[in-house]
Amino acid sequence: MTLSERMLKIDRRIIFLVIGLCTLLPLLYPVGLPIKISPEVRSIYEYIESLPERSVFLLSIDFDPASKPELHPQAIALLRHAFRKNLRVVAMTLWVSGTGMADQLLTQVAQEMGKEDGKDYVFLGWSSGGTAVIISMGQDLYKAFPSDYGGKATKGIPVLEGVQSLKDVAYAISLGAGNPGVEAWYVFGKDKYKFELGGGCTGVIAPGLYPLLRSGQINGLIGGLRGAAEYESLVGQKGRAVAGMDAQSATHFAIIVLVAICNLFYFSLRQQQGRSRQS
Amino acid sequence: MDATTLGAWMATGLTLFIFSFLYKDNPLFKLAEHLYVGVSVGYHIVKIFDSVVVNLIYKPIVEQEEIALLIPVAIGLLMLTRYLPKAAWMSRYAFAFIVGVGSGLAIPRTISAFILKQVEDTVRPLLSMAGGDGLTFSMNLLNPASNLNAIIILIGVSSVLFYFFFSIEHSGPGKVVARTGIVFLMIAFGAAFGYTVMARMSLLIGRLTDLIEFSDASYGHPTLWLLIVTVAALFLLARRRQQEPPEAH
Amino acid sequence: MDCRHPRWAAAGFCFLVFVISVGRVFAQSALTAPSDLQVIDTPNDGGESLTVLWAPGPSDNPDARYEVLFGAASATDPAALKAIAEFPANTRYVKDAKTAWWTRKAEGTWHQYVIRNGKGVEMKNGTAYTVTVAMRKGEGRAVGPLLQATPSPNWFNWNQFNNLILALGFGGLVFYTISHAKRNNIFLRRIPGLDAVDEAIGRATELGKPILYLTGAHDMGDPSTIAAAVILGRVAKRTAAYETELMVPHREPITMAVCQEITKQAYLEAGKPDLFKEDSNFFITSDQFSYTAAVDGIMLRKKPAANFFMGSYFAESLLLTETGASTGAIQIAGTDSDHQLPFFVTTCDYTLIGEELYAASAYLSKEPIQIGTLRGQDIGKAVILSVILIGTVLATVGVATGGSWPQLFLDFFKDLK
Amino acid sequence: MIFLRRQLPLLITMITGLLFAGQYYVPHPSSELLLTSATKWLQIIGGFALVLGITSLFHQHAVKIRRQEAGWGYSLVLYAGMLVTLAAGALAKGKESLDGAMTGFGWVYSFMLVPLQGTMFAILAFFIASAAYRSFRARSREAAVLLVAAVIVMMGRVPLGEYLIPLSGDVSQWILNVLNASVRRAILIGVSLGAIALSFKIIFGVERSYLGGGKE
Repeated sequence: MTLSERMLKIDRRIIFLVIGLCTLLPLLYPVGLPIKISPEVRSIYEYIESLPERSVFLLSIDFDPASKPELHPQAIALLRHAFRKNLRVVAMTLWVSGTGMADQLLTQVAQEMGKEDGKDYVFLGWSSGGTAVIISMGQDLYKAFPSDYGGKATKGIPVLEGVQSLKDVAYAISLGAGNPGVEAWYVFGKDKYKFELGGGCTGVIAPGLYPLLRSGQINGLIGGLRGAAEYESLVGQKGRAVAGMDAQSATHFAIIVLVAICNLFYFSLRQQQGRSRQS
Repeated sequence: MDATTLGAWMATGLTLFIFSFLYKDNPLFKLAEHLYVGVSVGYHIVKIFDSVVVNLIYKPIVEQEEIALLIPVAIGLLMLTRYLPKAAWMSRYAFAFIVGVGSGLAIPRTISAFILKQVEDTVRPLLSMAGGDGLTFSMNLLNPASNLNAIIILIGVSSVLFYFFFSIEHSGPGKVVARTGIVFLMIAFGAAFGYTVMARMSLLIGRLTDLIEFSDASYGHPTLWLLIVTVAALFLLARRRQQEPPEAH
Repeated sequence: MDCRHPRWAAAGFCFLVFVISVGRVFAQSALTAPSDLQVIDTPNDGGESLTVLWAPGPSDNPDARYEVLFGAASATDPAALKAIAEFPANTRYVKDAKTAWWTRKAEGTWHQYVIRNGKGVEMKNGTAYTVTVAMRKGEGRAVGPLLQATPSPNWFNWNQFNNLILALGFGGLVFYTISHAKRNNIFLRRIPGLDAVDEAIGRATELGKPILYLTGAHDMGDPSTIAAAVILGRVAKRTAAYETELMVPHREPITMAVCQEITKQAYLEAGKPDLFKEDSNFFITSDQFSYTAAVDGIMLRKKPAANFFMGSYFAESLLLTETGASTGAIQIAGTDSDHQLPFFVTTCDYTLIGEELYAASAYLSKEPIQIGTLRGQDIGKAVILSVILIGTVLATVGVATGGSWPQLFLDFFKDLK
Repeated sequence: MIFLRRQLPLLITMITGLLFAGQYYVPHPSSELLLTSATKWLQIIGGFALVLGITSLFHQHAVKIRRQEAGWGYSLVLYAGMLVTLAAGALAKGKESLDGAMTGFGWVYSFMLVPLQGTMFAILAFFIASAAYRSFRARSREAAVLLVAAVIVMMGRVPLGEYLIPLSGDVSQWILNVLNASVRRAILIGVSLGAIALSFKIIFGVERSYLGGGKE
């Protein structure tokens, strides 16, 4: 067997190894390749920048562990930004299976930024009713969430001072992996109670949300891991998503190089065979 | 050890066992595979019981007296006649119902979403009126609605559609059109393949970040320990197989 | 119930109101109330909706605005009505709404507003409501006549009339071509993937290895699954004749039951009923990836000589075909899931692309019914192809000449709700 | 008997088929009601169908265990996994969390099902690379076209590609939005004609293999 033949029939485990390393290494040691920022992500960033201190920022974490890879980094980047701007962060979830993860996420970022539960942020947890929760929050936030995730009564929590309903929210973002998600927040929330709304979603459903963006129903959209990476570079704290994009670049190029190599060997093999047929 | 830490160990172990499949089929993968099938079936039964038996059958019939729901229950029971050889034919009523509803629903909805909608989107004027300039032909490739792209889409749709003609021999001018169709098909397949790479890599990145997170000391380094265990097990298994006398072929 | 005012009466009434309102707003230059106002039950819908139509006015420009007023039937004073919508006077034309010419209730240049439940409107079927439209410009306001109408649900959606015609036409065509095929011979071009079916079964027999057949992810109500089940019948007949083992793992119990019946029948027809095994069709789980893991396991352990992937697939496609390729099996796929086609095409030896899946059963059986259907589909495609080409020409002519007559044809091929 | 065994099922198919095809054209609320209740009915019937599936699964593995076939221990693992999940589900009343706290059932979901599913799915990342290596060879003009399109789109999707070849992002967008869209459209039109023809044949009893029988 010639070299070309052997290379064309290469053990695929070698390819697996290449892909595994190309993913793992950038995750452990991110390079931080420059990322082109899209206008839809920038507009969310700029809106949060423009908010005065202590404005109420509502983050609805509407996904479960299955969509964690893409939406978790978005949530972290947004929270970091909000905390740095000293906004009052009100977090919640419409997906019961995402409750534990959302709590962990919020606590982690708050600790890192030195924020205090109850004073700077609150996690309301989950409440039954799906999209009806949004409507009920629009009427009276304390009815929808009588107590926060820790079981403390929401009435009297300092961070919620002066907040009666969704009308008092300066900016809301839903990070949705499906329904209820961004669309529900527009239809049942923003449309009725007139607060500004932004969205974040997985790469798969992003194309479906662009119509909402174009018509101004949401003021910005963070799509997939790419969107998260863009937001991380805007915030200036490169995290998992930027590392993920490095890994993406590395694996894509690994595949392109592999394909180029295999074609190289393929053509040299064809030439050899052509020659041997002539002789 | 609290539930989350235990969970981290479980999740890490199962992740590594499944990944060991990339090396080769081995007992660790078989274990994870059979556990996965068992757990998923169990999960499915619980969910079906909760959503169908409790919420669609028991509650509506007993609490709201929706007697009509007894009909699908009866149809469902008919399906179980398959276990009685003499009465097995009665299960056909259930199949007939399901397939009938499915076919009926499909006809108008398929025409609407996949024929009319697609035809409507393809039929575009090849010239456009731009403000006061009168008729123009827009060449902007990046705008999917431009006239140039309208022509390209028209060629693509027609040639691929032609490729799918079964009762015409693809010869003469037909051959050229069918070949064009194949080229379009191949471009589309290549593009879709390339496009999907990113989504698949995101999944791998997700799994690996979880593993990295679980290598943290707060969980007791499950990733590290379980990785050692997995590799050692695979090594031992490979050794044992080598020591066994080769079977006669 | 349609509560349409006869047009002349409305016009007369409007004129009266017009005179009054002109008098009222005389100081505000000539601000005219909407003329020829009509309020009707929205046609072709499920009720709880009214449609307001009115003629274009002389001051339909962006700085003037129309206001739609709505209230209970008892209201006689515009002040008792609630403004439910406001928009610039040069918007909301009949021609902007996505309707077809055969269901329009007024000229394209007229204004149209559809009142629906929600946003401060609550209507019930069978109750009358009062509606009017006012024109506003600056401080001035000219209110049209108060009209009453009752929303009600309809029994046929005429907007979808074209859909019905196409369905009936195509259905009739298929049955015609079937009966035609019973009497005549129809040419069918070769599909390479299908010649490979026999080859694959033959090879499995030589090697004494089993054949793996998957029917896809959808349930029995889906055409792709039905096509897969039909092809399974043909494949099972061959495996019965060659006495090769057949394995059909399922993820949908009903499909499993149906396929058991089909396989049994195939073995009967092949004259080998004793070889039929009930558990050649077996269920694994409905969950996508545990099913995939289990099927991959089967491929690695039983090493089938041929893998068939027919029906509809999702992300699991590549997990199945790559594992199958690593065991060296011949792989034949057929799917109408366009998003998975790239993976089948690149990893399988033969792929039936889209419609070819449906065509496959025709080739394998050579029955006139199947071949006739295929012929019908071909004619259907030819019709669609010509509609696309003619439509493009007409649409271009329409833009070039500014005429609206091409719409008479084009509207017929719009997806209307 | 022939009527009950053969004709009646076909009649049921025809009536339900025509009814639900017609349902689409009727906007009246009662037609909507018909559709929602049919969906509910199908769900209920599907629930019963699961019994068929589980029996089959139980049977397969029971045979393996009884005959002590190779790997019968794994069948025990499968049973154990199923029973533990069922027990956890019964204890938690089928809910992943009660009053915001994770139940045992939720634990099984988050720490077993999700990682298992995620990992199986992630294996695709490796397979997509090996599939590309094996099949992206310029064997013919068609294969070359496929290969080039794939490489361009791969370049255009990641920061490094856009950085090296700035045009690749726009070109890949164009391929996806224009060329890919036109092909998908044509495939969809063809597929739907086939699906509609099949549906008609089923409704009118021309195609009846789904009942599991040949010609009478």
